[in-house]
Amino acid sequence: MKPKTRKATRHVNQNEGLIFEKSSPGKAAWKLPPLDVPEVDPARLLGNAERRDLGNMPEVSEIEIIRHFTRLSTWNYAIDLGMYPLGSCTMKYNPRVNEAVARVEGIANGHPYQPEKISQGALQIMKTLSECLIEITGMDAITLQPAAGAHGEMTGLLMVRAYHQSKGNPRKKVLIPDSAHGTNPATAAMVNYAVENLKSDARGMVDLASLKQQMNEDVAALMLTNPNTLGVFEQQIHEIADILHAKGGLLYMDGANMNALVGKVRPGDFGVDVMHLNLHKTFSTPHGGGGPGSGPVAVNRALEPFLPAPVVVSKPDGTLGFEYNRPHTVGRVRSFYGNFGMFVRALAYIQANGPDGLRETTEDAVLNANYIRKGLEGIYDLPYSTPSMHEVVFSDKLQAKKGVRTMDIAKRLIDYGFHPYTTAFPLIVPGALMIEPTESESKEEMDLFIEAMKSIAEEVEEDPQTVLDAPHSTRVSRLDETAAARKPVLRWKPGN
Amino acid sequence: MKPKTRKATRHVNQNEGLIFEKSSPGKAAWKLPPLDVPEVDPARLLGNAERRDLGNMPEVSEIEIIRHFTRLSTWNYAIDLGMYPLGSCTMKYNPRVNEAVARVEGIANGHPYQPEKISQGALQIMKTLSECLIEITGMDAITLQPAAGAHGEMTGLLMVRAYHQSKGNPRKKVLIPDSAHGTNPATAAMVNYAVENLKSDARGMVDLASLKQQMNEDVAALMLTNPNTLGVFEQQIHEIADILHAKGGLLYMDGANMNALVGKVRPGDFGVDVMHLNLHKTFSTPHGGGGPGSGPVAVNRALEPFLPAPVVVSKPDGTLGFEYNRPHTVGRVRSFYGNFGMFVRALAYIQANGPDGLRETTEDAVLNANYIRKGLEGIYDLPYSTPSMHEVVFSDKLQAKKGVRTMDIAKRLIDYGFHPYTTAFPLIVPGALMIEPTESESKEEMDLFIEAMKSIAEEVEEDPQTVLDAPHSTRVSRLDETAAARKPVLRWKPGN
Amino acid sequence: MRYLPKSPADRETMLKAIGLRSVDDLFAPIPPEYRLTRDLKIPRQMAESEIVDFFRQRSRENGDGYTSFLGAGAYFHYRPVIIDSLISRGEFLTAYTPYQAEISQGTLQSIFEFQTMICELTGMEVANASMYDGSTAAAEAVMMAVRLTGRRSVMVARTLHPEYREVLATYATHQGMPLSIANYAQDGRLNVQELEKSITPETACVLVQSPNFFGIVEDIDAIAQIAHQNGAMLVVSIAEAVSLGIIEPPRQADVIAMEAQSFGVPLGFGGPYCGVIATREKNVRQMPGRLVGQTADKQGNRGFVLTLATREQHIRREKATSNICTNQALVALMVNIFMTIYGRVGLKELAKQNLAKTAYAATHFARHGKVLFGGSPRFNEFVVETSEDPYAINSRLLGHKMIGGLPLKKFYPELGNSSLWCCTELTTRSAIDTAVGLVAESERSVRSAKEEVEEVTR
Amino acid sequence: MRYLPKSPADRETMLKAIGLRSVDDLFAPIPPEYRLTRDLKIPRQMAESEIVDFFRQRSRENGDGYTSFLGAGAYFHYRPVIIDSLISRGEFLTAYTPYQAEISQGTLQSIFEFQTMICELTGMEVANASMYDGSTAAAEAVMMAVRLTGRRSVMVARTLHPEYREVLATYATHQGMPLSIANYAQDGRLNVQELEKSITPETACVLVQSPNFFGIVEDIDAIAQIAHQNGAMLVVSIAEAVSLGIIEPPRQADVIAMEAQSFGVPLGFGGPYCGVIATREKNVRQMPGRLVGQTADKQGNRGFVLTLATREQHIRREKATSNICTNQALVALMVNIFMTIYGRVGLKELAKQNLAKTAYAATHFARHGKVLFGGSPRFNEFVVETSEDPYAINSRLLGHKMIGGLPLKKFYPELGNSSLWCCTELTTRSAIDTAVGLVAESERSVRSAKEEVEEVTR
Ligand SMILES: Cc1ncc(COP(=O)(O)O)c(C=O)c1O
Ligand SMILES: Cc1ncc(COP(=O)(O)O)c(C=O)c1O
Repeated sequence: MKPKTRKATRHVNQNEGLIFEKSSPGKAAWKLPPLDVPEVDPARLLGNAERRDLGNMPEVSEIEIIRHFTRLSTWNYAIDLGMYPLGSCTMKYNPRVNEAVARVEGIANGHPYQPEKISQGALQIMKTLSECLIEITGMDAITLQPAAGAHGEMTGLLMVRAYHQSKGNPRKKVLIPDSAHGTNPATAAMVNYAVENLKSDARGMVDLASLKQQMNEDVAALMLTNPNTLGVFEQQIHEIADILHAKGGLLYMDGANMNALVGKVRPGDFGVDVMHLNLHKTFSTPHGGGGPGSGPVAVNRALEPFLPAPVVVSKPDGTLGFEYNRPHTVGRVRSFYGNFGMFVRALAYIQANGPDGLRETTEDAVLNANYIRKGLEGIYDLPYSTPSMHEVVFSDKLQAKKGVRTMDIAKRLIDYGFHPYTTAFPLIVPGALMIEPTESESKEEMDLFIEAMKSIAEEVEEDPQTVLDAPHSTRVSRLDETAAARKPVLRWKPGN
Repeated sequence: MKPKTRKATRHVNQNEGLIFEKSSPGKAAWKLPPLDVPEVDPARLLGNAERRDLGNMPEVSEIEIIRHFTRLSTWNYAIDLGMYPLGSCTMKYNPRVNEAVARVEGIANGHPYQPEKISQGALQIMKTLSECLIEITGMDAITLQPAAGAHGEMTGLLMVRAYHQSKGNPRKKVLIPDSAHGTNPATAAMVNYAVENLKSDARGMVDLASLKQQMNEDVAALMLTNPNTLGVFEQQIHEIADILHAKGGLLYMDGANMNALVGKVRPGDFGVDVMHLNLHKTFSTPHGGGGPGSGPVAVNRALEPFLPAPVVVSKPDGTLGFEYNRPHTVGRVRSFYGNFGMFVRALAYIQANGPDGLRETTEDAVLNANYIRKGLEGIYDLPYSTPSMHEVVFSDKLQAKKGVRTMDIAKRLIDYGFHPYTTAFPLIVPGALMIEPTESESKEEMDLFIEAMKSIAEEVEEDPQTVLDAPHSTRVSRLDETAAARKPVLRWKPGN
Repeated sequence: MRYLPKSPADRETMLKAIGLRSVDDLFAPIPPEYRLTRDLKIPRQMAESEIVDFFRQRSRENGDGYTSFLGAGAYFHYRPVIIDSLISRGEFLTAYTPYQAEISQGTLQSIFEFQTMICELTGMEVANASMYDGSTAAAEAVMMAVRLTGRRSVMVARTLHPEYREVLATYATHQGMPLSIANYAQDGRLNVQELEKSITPETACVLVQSPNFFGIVEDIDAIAQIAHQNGAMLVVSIAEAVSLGIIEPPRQADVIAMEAQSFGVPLGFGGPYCGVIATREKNVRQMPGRLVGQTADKQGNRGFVLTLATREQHIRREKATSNICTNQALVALMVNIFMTIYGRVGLKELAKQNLAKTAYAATHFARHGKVLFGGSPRFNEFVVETSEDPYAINSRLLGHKMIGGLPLKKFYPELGNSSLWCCTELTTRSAIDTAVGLVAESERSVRSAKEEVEEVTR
Repeated sequence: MRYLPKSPADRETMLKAIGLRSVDDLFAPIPPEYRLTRDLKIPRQMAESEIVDFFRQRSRENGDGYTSFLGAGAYFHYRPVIIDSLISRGEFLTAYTPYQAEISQGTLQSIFEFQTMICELTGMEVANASMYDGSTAAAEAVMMAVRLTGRRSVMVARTLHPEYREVLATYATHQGMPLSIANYAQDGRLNVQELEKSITPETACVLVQSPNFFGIVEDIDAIAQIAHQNGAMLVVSIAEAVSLGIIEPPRQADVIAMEAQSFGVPLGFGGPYCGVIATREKNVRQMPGRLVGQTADKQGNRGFVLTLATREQHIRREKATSNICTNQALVALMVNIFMTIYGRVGLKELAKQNLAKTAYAATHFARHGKVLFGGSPRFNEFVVETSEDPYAINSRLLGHKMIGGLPLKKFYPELGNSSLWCCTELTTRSAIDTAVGLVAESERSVRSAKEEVEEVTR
């Protein structure tokens, strides 16, 4: 049952209960300075708005908190521990200097409403980052306001809608390839567009014929991920753009896969009208267990008037400021200016790389994906033989014969010391193994990954049950998700 | 073989080779800014003093370094993970605010030779800490220069010697109880004093009779740890002091166990002439895997003239400064002023506690030790029934019958999720289990510890082999120390 | 490049293994005419020391060292040191969304504790794992109410943070959700009569903020009654989380949309922050965002998993309750640690200090300028009306390295020379006294100027 | 107290379990007359925010924001960010000495790597896990030589850091180790003739520093020859570790005692720093301090342990090679990470930049003041002799937020108005130009003053 791997071993690991189970009245991890103004009587000031009881909030000491979260943290996998081959997620190295500069006093403690006169530092950061991202995407203008990719998609589609509106007709639907990420259709719905699926051709690319046939004046835009979620670059991208533009439609690009393009190709150069970026993917800001992210949206001239307000502008006196007076804006999508802290990190990343570093980064990302593809071809089924860019998608077809599915292989990878790849999509590949190594993996780490995947493939032949029961090396294994959803327990209660 | 414990479980853990095994020419984790002065030709400037080759120094990237040390760190036990019951080591919580303030720009980057005029901040910290420690020990003066406890011992004994010298005769020997820590005799030797052992009485205290009998004009001092290494307070401390003083000897107190006294008793009040403190024990500075520490030495008036130079003084103009002109000083024991960074942390700890906090801390430390003593009495042999202060020392007498020694029990504790207690001393207890919980342990953690120790005692009866083969849950187990010492491999070599 | 773990030799070997001659071959799929043949025009590769210097410089240009009286949806509270010590651990910082439960229990359990504490503080039964921020949380909460009631129109209190209103408007426009604004009364609270009159059988929900944008606690009882009597839901937005330590939560609400920034999240010039939605158990399947639930593994060990995923985009696609995917997890962890540090007693004491500082400040401002809505219960913000343009006063305060209250003209033209001041536990008495002094001065000079004019005209 | 994990109830239960009535009973063993019945007279318990404010204030009073030209045993080099990210992990920061190998492999392997890199850089065969600092390392190295040679007297170069000499004197006095000082020659290097004359058959070792206190590289070949011809050992002290990137290490030395502060350790007003001793394999059993060795476990897995412990105090007591117990482990880890970051190529490039900045500065100073020992090879320090008292010049530099070189009078009276200047990769050209300008000014004014006097007397 012990996997044959040089990658991981089992080691003693601390258990830890819920913080509420450690609480006891009178313990405290806080201490306030003496009050330098007169005490007040809340009852007098607040009347019946006064709160008397804080229920089951915990009472614990500082060391218990340190141990609690330190122990919990040791139950997590992380980029800092090893390869994170999640397709589409671009789990790259999160540089520590980004964290350091984000914590510099004036950057960490700036108030969003402090006078522009004393906000030049923050404004400069936003302006410099905007300029870099515009150059990288080859677009004309940008907003940094959206808080994540999906939020950027919404912002982008709102601008598409406003654009068409300005032409007299908002149009009815958005075309989305069947290979798209779930946020694409979900977003279209939020902006009140009907979603029409667009099927892929045998090479995993947009089927031009169906596009031609489905494209008409009701279509506001096509939401295209390029390279798409198969890791395939849409070679007829320009024809696609032409077909759309011919009928007055717009080309929206989901930029989640920009890690395959930065410094090598620019969406603005191949016909994209509007796109979002994920700073937490391509630009190294940490995923932090699910967020925060940042989803800037870059657009061409035609869409610039519709950008959310405010936008950063240079003022006559040479200083920077926010412009709120934007008659055609789609409005605000978030309070203040977006996830500023992520702008700081993304800019630090761009500065650490420079033009040469960014290009090398993209090259290594694509090199890594192709190295893995080569290493696993034949052992796992490759549904689309089209050349891969930054990621490669296999299927569990060969293993399924033994009743082993992609999720089982994924779980078994854990015993080999790796985080699983993405299994949830693309939907056009049944039983997908979606693998994106990013540039951050060394040859050594990838050789271990390939070795592990091969070894699992052998196990599937010799001893499928071991794979079906995996993982075997973790604190907990195969938690019961059905039970969790059937009778949801979403919070601790006393005597739980 | 799986221990019956609620404390720990096994979990997947990353392997990691030596950094040299990851090195490859051309990888780099560094980048220098462009040079703003003319390049130079080292050969021209240095001639044959120029170095051409840096041998096998590694070449790796930043993410590899992050992963390397992060993975390594997961192989360590730490206070942040759980109880560290090492007797005599005072493994208490290391507050994070200490780390934060030690990194404040002007404190982290002050140069030891910068003009006093712009060093008032650092001098203020040293002065305030000195005053606090003088008040806590009840002594008259202090030096912060020694880098650790043993260094403090040396400094203290040098002052003892200088004191006697000033009286015309440096004297020949130092009395040291057989229960003392190894640094005591080692230090005496460094200061060129003969070591004479002093035996303990049935209660584990200094045997007054032998002390009287051994004390004479050749004895420079008695090095006493109080509470001693059995965790026993030397109740006749004053008689001890009197006996010494009567013959012109001095009482040196090893302050390693001050965690039992702070805020409750002051060595200066019970006849101590000179003592050292361990800021990395009593005052919460982190052990950091073996150091750094800090070992201030506090003395009474009679010894003040002999303090190492420089000392911090208030100058006529009200500012602080260093006084170097100390005619009777024993001299410097370290460059600059000592481990300043530890002064910062210790002071922050004292401020966070205040008088009430320090007293409570001492009370909890003693409470914890006695709670464990109560919990394990009868199950493990208690060689000295004298009341315990901050630590308790058992012996493996009962388990030895089954061939299980203290080190075996210690190793088995690891499977139960705990770091072992101290086994190396005191030498007067064969097979010692020296346990110091400190104030930082919750009742919950100590109950788990007691439960684990009881469970191991049962295992010793039912299945001693399991204990003898422990640990079973770690990455590596029972490494071959004899081989390591017989043919020492103290560095990596290519092709190792 | 120093982040790339490859040597030239590694690249060579790998290319050979793949069967390619050069790196360019990797990009063959991209039509040549689009390939970039030049360097990007961005700053050159910088050394780490240069990057640190760059941002230190920006920091100096960014109000570093100023004392601020700004609140208005972003609050300056003390952040205990251990928050950053803990969230900086790579196992939290560099982990992905906890889809793989076996190697994500740390993140999952901490979110479960977060959900629990949010429930305890808000009086709700379920809370999600976070939304982008308070404004988007409010908008999503309203959409939730729309789905739950099957009605489409929304009543929004004018005392809701103006930017939250803007965001809601953006979200609502294209979903055919008519918004109507209910104004505030003399006392600075939502005008209940007006609400009663304008609420209709089409109203899906009433959205109010409490403490509201003026820092005043709304009369939730009255508002809830009106809403519920009309079959509408009550959605309450909370922008200053610390208020929950001393202000009774809106237990009568159906959905609470909150901004938790006050709980240990740096001001950070406006983000990243931490939105949260909390509601009753029965509404959970219409809730947006991730949820962590408790379950057990094969051996019966307690464990936690992401659950009710059928609400989410990666399963439901266009039928999802929201398109949110990446949320604010690490910020939620900051909030979680902050709540754990202060806990049952500390949060109350913390809130009390905010109350005391604010009471002191308001009383002293009232002696010179006019403090509006004085009669209503407030937490840590208050509105001061001055005779002089507040921008003028504020620029004088800047001279003392102080940032005065937020002038309200921009959002509430009718409030003319009023501005919104905020005090927290970090606001010192001496800072308050200085600010009060400068406002007093301004009032005096205006008065004497007036008198002079009167002199002349007499 | 917020660090204490006990509630009043916990304490009650525990006391009961022990069978005591009150906490005081716990202290019964202490004779009542000694028990403290009052509060300690120390600052009251402070909130974390107050502590942070206190030290921020001290920082402002401590040269924060000054550009410095000080070296002299403590060097200001850039510290890559990841050093603190990594050493701040609790598993390193809060771990004890790695006696329990099974749960200390992280610390043990990192020390093994540290020992290896120190050997690579110094050209020695074994290195220990750290000593307190460079000065104590030098003293212990000398004692080692004394034990190894069975001789007792020691020759010390006057170009050794003066404080190192003081420390050695303190250690030596009571061990009957006569020290004799060998002076430097015109070229600022140890006077080899003098050494040759004064070395005796009693000389256990010659102790020199290179680059020496004046920043000059000593003629190690010559010195080694003399030492070895006379059966004495050569102990070399290295205070500026970065010099190892471009200066040939003293491979002819028998023992090297080094201060590794330059490798990523903050100046920290003088400590904690990181001493290290390196030597030849054959001397290892006389080495002080901890050593980590490679071995294998039951299954044959590679692992690391503390080894050769029979040298140490906890086993050997008064017969130990040293009394050292706690060392500088965490600082050694900083050094380790720094060495790993810069590595084979980076360390050389880093050293080169130090060389270039220093060459530039020395050249420009030479145009105005007098740069002593100009002919000898130097690394990043140089001695400038001015006509005016350097303290006067330095106080003028302070006005420009600059800290000038270290006046040498105090340590070398014969050098009068000379001071020791240092440049590292962090010293900017503009800072150098400003400093040079001020020195030039001083020289001019002195000259013109002289001329005036001449005028008059003529
Ligand atoms: C292809 C694609 N599109 C959109 C998204 C959504 O981005 P975010 O999670 O930042 O909202 C993702 C993220 O997983 C993605 O992979
Ligand atoms: C009783 C006692 N004395 C002295 C020492 C030595 O102190 P240090 O390790 O700080 O040199 C110790 C440390 O373990 C000790 O426990």
